[in-house]
Amino acid sequence: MAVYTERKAGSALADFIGEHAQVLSIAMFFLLCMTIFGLSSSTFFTTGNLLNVLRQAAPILIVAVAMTLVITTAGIDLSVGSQVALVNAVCAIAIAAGLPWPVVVVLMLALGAAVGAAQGWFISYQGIPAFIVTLAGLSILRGFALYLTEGYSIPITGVPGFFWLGRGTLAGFPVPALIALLIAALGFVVMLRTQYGRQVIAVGSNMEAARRVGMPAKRVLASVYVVAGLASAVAGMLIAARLGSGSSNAAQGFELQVIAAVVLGGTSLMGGKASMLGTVLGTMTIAVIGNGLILLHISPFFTQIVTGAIILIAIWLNTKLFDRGFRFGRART
Amino acid sequence: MAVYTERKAGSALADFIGEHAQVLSIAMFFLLCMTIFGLSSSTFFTTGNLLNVLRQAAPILIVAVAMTLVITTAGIDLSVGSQVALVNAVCAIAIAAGLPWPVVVVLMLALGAAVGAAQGWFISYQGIPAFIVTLAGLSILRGFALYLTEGYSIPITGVPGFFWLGRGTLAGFPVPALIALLIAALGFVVMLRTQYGRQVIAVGSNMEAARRVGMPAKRVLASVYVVAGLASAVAGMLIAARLGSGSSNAAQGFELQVIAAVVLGGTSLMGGKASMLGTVLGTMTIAVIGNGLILLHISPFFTQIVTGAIILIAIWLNTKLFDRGFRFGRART
Amino acid sequence: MQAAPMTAARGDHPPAILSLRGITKTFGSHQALRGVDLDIRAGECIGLIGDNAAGKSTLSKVMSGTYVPDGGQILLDGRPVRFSTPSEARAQKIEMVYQDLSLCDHVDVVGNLFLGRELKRGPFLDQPRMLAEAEKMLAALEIRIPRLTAKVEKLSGGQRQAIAIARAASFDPKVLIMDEPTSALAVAEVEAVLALINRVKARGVAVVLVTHRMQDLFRVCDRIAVMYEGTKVAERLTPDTNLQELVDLIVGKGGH
Amino acid sequence: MQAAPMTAARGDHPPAILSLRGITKTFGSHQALRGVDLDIRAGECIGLIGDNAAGKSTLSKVMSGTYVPDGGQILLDGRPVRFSTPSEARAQKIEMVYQDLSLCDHVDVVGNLFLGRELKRGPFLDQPRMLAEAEKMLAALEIRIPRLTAKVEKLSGGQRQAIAIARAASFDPKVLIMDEPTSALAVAEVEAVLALINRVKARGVAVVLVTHRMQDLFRVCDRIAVMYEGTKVAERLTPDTNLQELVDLIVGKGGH
Amino acid sequence: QEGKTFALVQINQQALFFNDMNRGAQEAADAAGATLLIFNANNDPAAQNSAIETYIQEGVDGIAVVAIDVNGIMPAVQQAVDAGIPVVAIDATLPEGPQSAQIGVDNAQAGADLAAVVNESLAEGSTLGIVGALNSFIQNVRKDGFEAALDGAKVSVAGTVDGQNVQDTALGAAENLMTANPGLTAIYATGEPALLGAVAAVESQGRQADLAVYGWDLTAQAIAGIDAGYVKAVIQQDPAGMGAAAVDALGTLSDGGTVEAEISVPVTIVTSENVDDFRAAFE
Ligand SMILES: Nc1ncnc2c1ncn2[C@@H]1O[C@H](COP(=O)(O)OP(=O)(O)OP(=O)(O)O)[C@@H](O)[C@H]1O
Ligand SMILES: Nc1ncnc2c1ncn2[C@@H]1O[C@H](COP(=O)(O)OP(=O)(O)OP(=O)(O)O)[C@@H](O)[C@H]1O
Ligand SMILES: [Mg+2]
Ligand SMILES: [Mg+2]
Repeated sequence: MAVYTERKAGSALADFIGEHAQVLSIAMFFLLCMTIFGLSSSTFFTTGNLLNVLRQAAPILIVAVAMTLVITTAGIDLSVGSQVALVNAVCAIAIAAGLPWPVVVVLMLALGAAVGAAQGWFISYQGIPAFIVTLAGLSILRGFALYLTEGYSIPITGVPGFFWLGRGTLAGFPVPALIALLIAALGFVVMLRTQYGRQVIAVGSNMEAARRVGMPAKRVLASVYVVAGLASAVAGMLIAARLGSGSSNAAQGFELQVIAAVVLGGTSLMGGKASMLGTVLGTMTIAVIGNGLILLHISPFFTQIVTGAIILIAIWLNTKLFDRGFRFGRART
Repeated sequence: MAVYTERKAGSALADFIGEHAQVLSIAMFFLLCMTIFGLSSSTFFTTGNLLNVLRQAAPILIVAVAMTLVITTAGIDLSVGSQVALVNAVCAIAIAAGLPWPVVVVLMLALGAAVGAAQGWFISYQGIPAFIVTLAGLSILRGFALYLTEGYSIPITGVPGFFWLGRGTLAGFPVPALIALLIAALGFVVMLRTQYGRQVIAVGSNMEAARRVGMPAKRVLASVYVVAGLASAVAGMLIAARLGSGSSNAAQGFELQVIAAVVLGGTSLMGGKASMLGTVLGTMTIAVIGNGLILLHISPFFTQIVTGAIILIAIWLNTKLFDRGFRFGRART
Repeated sequence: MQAAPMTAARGDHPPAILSLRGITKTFGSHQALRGVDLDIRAGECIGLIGDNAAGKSTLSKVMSGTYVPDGGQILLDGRPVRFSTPSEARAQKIEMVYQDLSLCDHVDVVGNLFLGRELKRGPFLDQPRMLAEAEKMLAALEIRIPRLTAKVEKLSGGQRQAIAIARAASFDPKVLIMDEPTSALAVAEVEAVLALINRVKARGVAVVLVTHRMQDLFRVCDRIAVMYEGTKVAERLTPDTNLQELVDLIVGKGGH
Repeated sequence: MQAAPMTAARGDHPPAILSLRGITKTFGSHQALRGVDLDIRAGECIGLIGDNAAGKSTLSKVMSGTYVPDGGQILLDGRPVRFSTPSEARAQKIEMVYQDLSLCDHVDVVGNLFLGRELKRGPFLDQPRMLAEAEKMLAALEIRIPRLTAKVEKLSGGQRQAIAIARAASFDPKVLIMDEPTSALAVAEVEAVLALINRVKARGVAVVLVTHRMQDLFRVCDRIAVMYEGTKVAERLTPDTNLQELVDLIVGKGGH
Repeated sequence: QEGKTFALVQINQQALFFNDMNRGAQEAADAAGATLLIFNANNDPAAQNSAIETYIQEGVDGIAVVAIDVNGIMPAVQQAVDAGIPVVAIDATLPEGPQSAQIGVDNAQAGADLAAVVNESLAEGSTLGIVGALNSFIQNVRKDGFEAALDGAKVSVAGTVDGQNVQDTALGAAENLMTANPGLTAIYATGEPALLGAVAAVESQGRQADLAVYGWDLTAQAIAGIDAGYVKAVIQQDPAGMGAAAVDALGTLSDGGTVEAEISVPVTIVTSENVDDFRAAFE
């Protein structure tokens, strides 16, 4: 009477699509944006413009890669904009003071790491929510930058090697874009293929479980803020090299752009779910939108509205396109 | 051989302290700030100054009360500053257009509720993370305010009734402070003593469980953003009444101040844990710090640094003072 | 150990309160349920057993409105219904104890017991009355919880499970679905739950009991349905079967 | 059903690997443990039973370094040790299956099995080797998991529990602590876990089994410790006791 | 200039000053039959450079820029000029460089001019507080120029507060400044939001009788303050004139002509005597 049959094996394609839905949908949205801008503006697809977009996106991309790690641990770093501004200002001051620029580069990386380590310590070892620590950091670090520059911008002159970092090209490709892509590739490998990446995911998914299986959970949690600090330092220097000056005003609103890029790429703010490829696509989408709106001659009164609306729509599509995402989304039809 | 004894009943005092540790510690910190400022500046404890602080804190307090609900659902509303700016601008435009001010008040409340409902719909019914929806809102709403005012600050004249809301006194007490305290008291009662408050906590604690026991989980989740919209509308009008003008520039950075106040008060960003009393104390602490630093003649270049540092220290004490807070804090000694 | 269940006499079928017909449910590419029929009758306890991942929890959640099935029909008292949320099922007096308990960790014991059904006085919560009622609700389950105003996150696994059971059983359900309700309970508490099941059955409640504890089945169930890989492979009246047959049915050695 | 455990002969005590002396632990104002002594011996399985909230899980977590006790001493091979993190206990080859499983929902099955002990080739994770090993690890537990690269959040309660067990048992532990490891498992899988316990015992592993399933105790345990309200009220050699005595001891009717 | 396209890279649009500049530029462009593109950088210096780079790709005929970071904008200016696109700077003074003209107000000088008015009108032993915007380069120049020219023997500076270029922040800061220094006799506000905040603070604290307010950039509220008597003097720039001058200069330059390196757009110090001339613009 009883008939035993086995379930059919799941379709590998369906599983793949289900698991990579976010990346697929942001990729589609990115292509859509490219197409629309390409059709509406003849300038958009010129090499010059595309390289421009890449160069402009470099600092965001670099920090977004690091932010992907931070958000994967269910944390957040609101202070990256201020860190960029601080490094930007200090870097200009140091070069103006006559330090050789390679030394300055090393010092700035150390500064970024130190700032990140301090924030990471509060978050991980003292258990203060990341939102608050980095919110305080946002205020404190920009305050420092303001204090050091007294609100003035400090010119950087006579360091062609340093400028090359921000403005130069290598085989026709902008150097900052190359640096950013290198860092993104590194982030991709670290996240998916190394033990450290696995630890970051585990800490974000279930910190107590990570601790129980013997992972150095607190150290890992603190480390992602160091990575964010390092990335911010690189971004700050690239901006300094590009603008040829340092100012406490640099990178206003940077943190929100970076976070939007990461989340657009499918990394979950709840932690445990990272997508480096998504981050790259998310960043490029935001950069392309910024560029495209200028080329479309949108009234500046509308750009804020349009940018916000496009991001909202993109994420909305993300959740609709492959029917994922919501906590009990699956429970409903 | 086997000796059966029962555990001693837990101490009620210890349980009380354990459960209200955050409120107790922010209260202590608040008193500490008051004492320090009182001792270092003879002006601090003058009635004029204290009423000043109360009046200035009113808009933050009002929105912080609503934000407490939002954060309790494990959400966040980054757009409150932009909502305040939008209401501020539209309100001035409406009054300048000759609408009677009580009508404008009603319209502005409706506007706030509508904006909140739109955001709540995306968050709750479309399942898009609150961080992203309200980040887009932050950009879109301020864009609208900008568009409507074209950058002008729009003067409000000849509505003494409306001005009274922002500048008047009742029995020597500033009206905005009275409104804020009334709203805070309401928030306190709603959160602790009503079914709605219980639903908000349940949704924040375990949304799926709330749904399973038959609560209108999505409706509740959406509703807190409506409340935030209403509160922002009130705050926007109070600011308009105080300044006698409306501008898209109002309330920059407001959202971060509000969130800092709420978290300082002990409401958890992870959801499920609210403290209205803590929110009031947190708001007043931040207001008192802003006032006190000016009274102490701290160089303005330092205020950002000092404010950030004090907030960080306050929260640090919160977690240390009664040894709470961290996810596995209890697990260590 | 094998007390006779208070069973309806064999063949004497009370009408089905809840009937499932051809229920299917797919998650992504994985078929959790592949067409399940089941009848749940008033005053009867039906045991739902099966291997891990057979689809028992998914089926129970379909009955309680937590999942909307992809295909098939649900009949309530013979009329087709469609539960799109658990609250619709709850309105029909279908209650469920979830395998994951579905408690709100940050709410206290009393609050969890009355979650979604708070007692009010005027616009306000009636805390004293809820506290008093909560004590009664828990007393029946022999569970010791020192302080009913403690947050449930601090309680032990068994205490938490008892709260979930008390919550589902206390509001006069017509259908009571219990997904492994005794997995974390100690011996005395398990006895109390089994006694509770027999009590509510006597009151005419239909009970669905998902469990891996075979010996319990024989003490409370009238019928036992066996699931295998998302299908129902057998249904037995308790007096007609024995432990060995059930174990064989579960692992797929039961085909005739 | 009551197969004889592979027990060490009565009175013939192998030396204790892990000894607890006067362990106390207080949460807030609640005394979870009030001075517990316990010896865990190589090649022996000790059953830890007791009412809900008696403190079994807390005691197990103390042994695995998850909780640092407020008072008392832990001796490892006779030397006092202090585990301040679980990784220190794990370094001493003490493994634990947690009641809450402690899995990372967003990591796949393979990843969870090797969590904290990833296999590497050079600086990179060695995915193919981990996948191959994972299949071996799970085979021993008779659990069916269709796709080892699926995220564990999607698995059924029993499948998840099996992963937690496989993880703890597979890395050659000296002490294996299992907190209600079979609560969500179906019959065949329970048998597999009991067989696993007997296998590792034979290899000289010390096993601590917390369970509410009395009948299992008699099949694998050599000694049984009974907890009551944060204290150990009795310890029995399995051959010297019976089900009824244990039940009485648990509920507090066991005092002479 | 028929059919030409010019770009104006703006700081933000949250002050009337910038919007008036945009309006003036737009009107001048319309009159000349040219297209004007306006970019709003929302205070982000790097965004200004990105916009200029984009406009270079588009091949516009001229770029006017109101710099946030005067040094940081130079690489982009250089790129534009290298690409054959003339650049003029408005308001914020750029360092020596390839730009064709500097249009606007000498902020330091204007600040000093206002300080002279203050020196004259305040009594011996007065104390003055400053409501600034420390994140604004231009306003820092105004503050420093003012302070340097202030007669220290007569007027002492009690303190500076940071209004962050946001009017409600400026309001709170100004109130606190007033309570912190009960003997305060004057306030200097370095920009439009700061002045709005200072005016509202005086109103809401009822200090119209014993406080004198000086500042930059007229608004309806500031005019009301002048009428009420406590706002003594306000520097009014001509932002629309600046915008128009920039577009005109770009027109000339793109036709191959040359323009003055310094195109000065004068400021007016508005007091109760000449306020009527400005009333109409703020009705
Ligand atoms: N983290 C904690 N914070 C506060 N109290 C706790 C905590 N963990 C356990 N307790 C309390 O300690 C007591 C013992 O809990 P424990 O989990 O050890 O019980 P148990 O014997 O494992 O029970 P069960 O059989 O139900 O799993 C319980 O009363 C519980 O409320
Ligand atoms: N939300 C979900 N998403 C994806 N797959 C799911 C989901 N819920 C259940 N499944 C899959 O459906 C199948 C049936 O799961 P279900 O929880 O119903 O099993 P069960 O019979 O209750 O098992 P157990 O006895 O272990 O609790 C499993 O293979 C599981 O992996
Ligand atoms: Mg199940
Ligand atoms: Mg336990």
